[in-house]
Amino acid sequence: MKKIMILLLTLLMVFSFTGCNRNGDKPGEDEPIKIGLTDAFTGDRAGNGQYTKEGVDMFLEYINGKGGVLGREVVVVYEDDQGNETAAVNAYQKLILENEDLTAVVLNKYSSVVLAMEPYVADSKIPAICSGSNVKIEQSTNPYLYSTRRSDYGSGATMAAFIKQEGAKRVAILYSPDALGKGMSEIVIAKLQEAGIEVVSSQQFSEGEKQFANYVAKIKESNPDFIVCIGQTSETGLIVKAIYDAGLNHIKCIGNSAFAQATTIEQAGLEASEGWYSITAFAAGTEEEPTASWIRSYTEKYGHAPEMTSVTTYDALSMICYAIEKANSTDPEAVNAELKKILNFEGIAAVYSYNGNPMLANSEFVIQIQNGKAIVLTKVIG
Amino acid sequence: MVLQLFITGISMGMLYALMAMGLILIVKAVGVLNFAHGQLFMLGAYITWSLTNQLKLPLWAMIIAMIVCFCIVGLSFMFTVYWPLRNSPWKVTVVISTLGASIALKEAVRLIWSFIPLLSKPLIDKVIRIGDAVMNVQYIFIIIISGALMLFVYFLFEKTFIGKIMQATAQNRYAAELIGIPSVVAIAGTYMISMCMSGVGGWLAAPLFLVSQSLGTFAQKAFAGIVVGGFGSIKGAVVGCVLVGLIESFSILITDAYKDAVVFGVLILVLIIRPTGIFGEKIEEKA
Amino acid sequence: MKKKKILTPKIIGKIIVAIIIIAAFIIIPLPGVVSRYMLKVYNDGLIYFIAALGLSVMLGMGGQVTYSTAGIMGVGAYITAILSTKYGWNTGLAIIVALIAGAIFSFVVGLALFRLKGSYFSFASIGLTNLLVTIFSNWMEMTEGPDGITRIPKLDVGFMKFTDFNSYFRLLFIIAIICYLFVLRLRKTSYGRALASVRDNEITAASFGVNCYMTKVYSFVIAGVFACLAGGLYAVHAGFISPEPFKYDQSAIYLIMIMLGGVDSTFGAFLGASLLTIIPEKMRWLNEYYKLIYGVGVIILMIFMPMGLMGIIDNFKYKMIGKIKKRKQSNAIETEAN
Amino acid sequence: MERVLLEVRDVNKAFGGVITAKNVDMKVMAGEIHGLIGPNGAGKTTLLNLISGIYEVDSGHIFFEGNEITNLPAHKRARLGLGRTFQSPRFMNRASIKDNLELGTDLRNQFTYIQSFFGKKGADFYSELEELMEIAGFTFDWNEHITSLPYGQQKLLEIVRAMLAHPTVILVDEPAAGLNKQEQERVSLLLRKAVDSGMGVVLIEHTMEMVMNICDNITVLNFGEVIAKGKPQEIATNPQVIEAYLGGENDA
Repeated sequence: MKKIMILLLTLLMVFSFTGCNRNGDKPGEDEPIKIGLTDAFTGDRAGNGQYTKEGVDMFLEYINGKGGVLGREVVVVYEDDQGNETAAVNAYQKLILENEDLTAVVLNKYSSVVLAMEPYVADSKIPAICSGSNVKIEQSTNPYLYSTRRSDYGSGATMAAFIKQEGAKRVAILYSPDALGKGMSEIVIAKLQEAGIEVVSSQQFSEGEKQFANYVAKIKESNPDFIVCIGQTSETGLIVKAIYDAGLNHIKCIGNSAFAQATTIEQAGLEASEGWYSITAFAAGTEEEPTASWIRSYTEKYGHAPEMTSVTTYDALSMICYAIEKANSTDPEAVNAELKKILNFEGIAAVYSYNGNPMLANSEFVIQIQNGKAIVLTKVIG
Repeated sequence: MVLQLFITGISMGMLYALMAMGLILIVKAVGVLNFAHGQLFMLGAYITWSLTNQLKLPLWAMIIAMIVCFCIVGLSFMFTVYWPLRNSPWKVTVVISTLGASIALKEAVRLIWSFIPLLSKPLIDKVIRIGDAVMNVQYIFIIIISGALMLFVYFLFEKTFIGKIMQATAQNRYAAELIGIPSVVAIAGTYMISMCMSGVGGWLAAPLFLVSQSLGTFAQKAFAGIVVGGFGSIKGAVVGCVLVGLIESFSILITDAYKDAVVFGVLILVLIIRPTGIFGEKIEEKA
Repeated sequence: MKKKKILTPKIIGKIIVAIIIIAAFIIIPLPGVVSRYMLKVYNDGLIYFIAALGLSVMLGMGGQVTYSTAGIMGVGAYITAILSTKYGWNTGLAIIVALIAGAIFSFVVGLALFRLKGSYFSFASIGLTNLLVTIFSNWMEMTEGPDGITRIPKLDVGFMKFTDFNSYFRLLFIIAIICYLFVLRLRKTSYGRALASVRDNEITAASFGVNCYMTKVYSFVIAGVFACLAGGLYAVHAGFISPEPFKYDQSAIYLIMIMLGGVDSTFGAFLGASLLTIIPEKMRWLNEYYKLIYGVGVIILMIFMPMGLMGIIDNFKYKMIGKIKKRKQSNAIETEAN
Repeated sequence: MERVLLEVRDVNKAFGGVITAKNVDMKVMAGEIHGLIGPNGAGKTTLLNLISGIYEVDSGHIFFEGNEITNLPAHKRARLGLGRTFQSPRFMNRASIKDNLELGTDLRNQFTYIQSFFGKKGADFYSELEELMEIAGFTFDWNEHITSLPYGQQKLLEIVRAMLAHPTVILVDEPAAGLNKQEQERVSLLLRKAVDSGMGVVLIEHTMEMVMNICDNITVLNFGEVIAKGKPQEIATNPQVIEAYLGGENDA
């Protein structure tokens, strides 16, 4: 028995050396247009990858149904970045080095991952559209980097303005230990102090946290009249539930876009998420056209509501195809030049236009969760 | 606020203690720490989620089905990871194979139940108020059930005849076999009880922390509890874990981000001052 | 019975190996021979090999299972990154400082951890790794937390620049050879024997004058220095670091490399390191199933090949020599008989 | 030369309730084979462990060449010249015979690890080894694994290894156990050689025939207590010793 197993294992290794490696095919007239995409398909953030893939499939069905672009079929090449910075750097380099004829790339929403890949995007001179909202992306001078989102600076300012408008006096902040949490909380605190509102407690929870009862107890101790929470979708459900369990739901709470997503509401439960405000580029419960009809067709197709990453990926791909048509070529430089000329492009989630910095979106919604639905209160532009 | 930190600390401590108990049984039976223990805890959460939500079993039926599943899992885990290696001259091979098992278990769960965290409803979805502190009823269940299980295991091992057999096999498998103890049965029994304990832990924790692959990270706190409490003593582990829970909870007073660093810092400090832990006795190695 | 000098087969064996190494050193980094991405993978492989070599001293020779390799590698990487990006030091200097800091850090931590024995030491090393990762991900001012540090400058040592993968491959190759020879030499010294005696039985070791506690601490320092060297080289190679690659489950990979390669042999560490960097690349088509097969493969490896690939090769060699000896003895008896 | 190499003065040791050593006194002279006998479980091996520092004494003192080593850790006592063998031979079974023997010579040379790394070699011990192997009566292949030697030869090799370290006193724990007549003879010759080169020997052994004819002095232990001391002939006729061993004449 031992002999057979050893034989099998050594065979496995020998086979792996000769393993198939995909050679990049040369671009020809009828060759498909190749767009790269990296997202987390494995690891703790793998849920994000699944929603992105659904957004891509919907777009490909739509665009290839219409005869593709310049008469050529559009194809998306995936690479798994596991939602962490190191694997992302490897994944991006692998994507670029193994497919010489990529026209553009779509990156994911995790700002720290995008910032890790940014130097490599600059080297490869291929336009990349991500959905990260960090201030560092906004300040980036990389000519090939874009984002389908408004920067945290913008959303932070909107959040602070909304809190001021609601007449809050004592604000408590709880933020995640990453670029999103650190970046946005700094702006919100600065804007609140400008408006003379006191920040009574500011806490950064530890990475991979599951037990928020203690952080919420400290918030309760500082008896705020407004609570701000910033985090990723893996933590938001637990935070909302912890605040509800601690009996703080009489206090107004606002969160970043992750708090408006369907998974958060489902994980926290209807009563816990009732009344939460959020500043988000996309909310599944919105009545705004064309978003609402798109959401209906998405829900019919996949049986569950979309996440923000589904719609931002859809918009990113449609902008890339729009730029290819305008440039009438798949050369990355030409497409990049066209992307710089985008003005009031009607996307699903928002109206996009390039005005000097990578952030293409300039509109956002202030929503409130009522009975599990994200109801749009106001639309903020500029 | 201090009351809230105390309650959270105790309840998390009891959860870690439940995991630590399962872990210590394996250390006593096999002499090596099971590095896949966190994944068994997570597996327990997923199995109970499927039994309640997919098979829609009523509570009492689910509990029986749960125990049966855990015994099967415990047995299959033992026969794949430990049994073929029981005679290997070098303990490290068992350690690394449990490592392989932890990686494989995490991926298998991801493939069967997908990676989106699942919601599992607590037994009684209510929150009770004690002064200004608040406590989810689920924590009371954790404290009661884990306390009961620990007493059961303590009596089983210290007082009953079966316990004596299991301890004898654990201390010296060769000698136990000489006097007619079927060591397969004894060690299998230990693995089954250990899996039931961590599985029940998973079932109790799921409603509070969602059913997800990252539940396995609690194991490292349970490890810390075992060292702080003292080598291999069941009493020591329980006290150690509750202490770790309290340290973790009260560390929020000094820092919010460095919570885990405080817990592991204390662990290493305990090693320096009292390497045998609170209850551990100095082990004299026989020449 | 005096130490016989077997001249021919062993020396020839050594020459062949030397030729292969020199050939690999010259040919692989030539442009076009290997795709740029695979060259990056080979560089990663060499860096993992250096860290695995440090671990092979502790685990292979000393029998101490530790999970702190990745954590301490992180210490080296972050010191190099912080010194070269925030304080503008030359990267080469930063790596050297990282080595010294790593040695001191490992010595102090080793003194604390080795008060424990066996499995309890191993999982205390898990505690150490978690402690380090929490510091990497939360000390925003220095380590930029989970975002990590970007734009770490390439190695530029005045007269020599190692900016592209090819030249960096040559540098890593030389450093790997030096480290390999160091560990090989270590096995033959009194320290190597002392460490082996600690692995097999601490009481016997003590009765031969071996200070088990300090011997284990020194092995922790050696492993720490190798890990910091690998960490520094990794930071410069990737140009970007974050807490992710220095986490607990990354430490497991180094242990498995040593067990796969063969715990008793230094060359086994190279075999294990190269296989575990190349196989994931070639097994891309398995994607989400890869990790499951990898986990199960580790269990199978432990059951059927506890002494790793080199273990099998040694057994094979051992049996062959046994056969040759028997044949010599049998015809010796025949000649006596007639 | 009546020089006291090793002195055990009023040593007590108990594990929980079990008393393994009760005010034990023993002196070992230079150039002497000192027998340490007693029924099974009398505390002989424990006494050896107490002397070599594996266990700490509850009370009492141990002197080595005049200076006190009671609180010294085991490895420091070994470095002072205290050699040791074990009931069942303890070798580094995954290392070659050469490495195992060199563990002994490392103890003699006591180079620092750094000196040894930069190639400092001790004096050539091959000739000495050959001489000892002649007495031991077998040869081996230098790079062979230790496990390839039969049990008897391993026991002999363990004594040789201890002697290579040039200890001042060598503690030998049942060297002849499980050996045939011829091998037992070899053990006596080896121990005689050790004594001739100036070492003191403490010998724990059950085969009375060997003890009686090679030991110069004998201490008898029973239940951790010294019940008799003196020359082999005196011990052979001492009623208490006989009673301890045979459980008394008049028992049924």
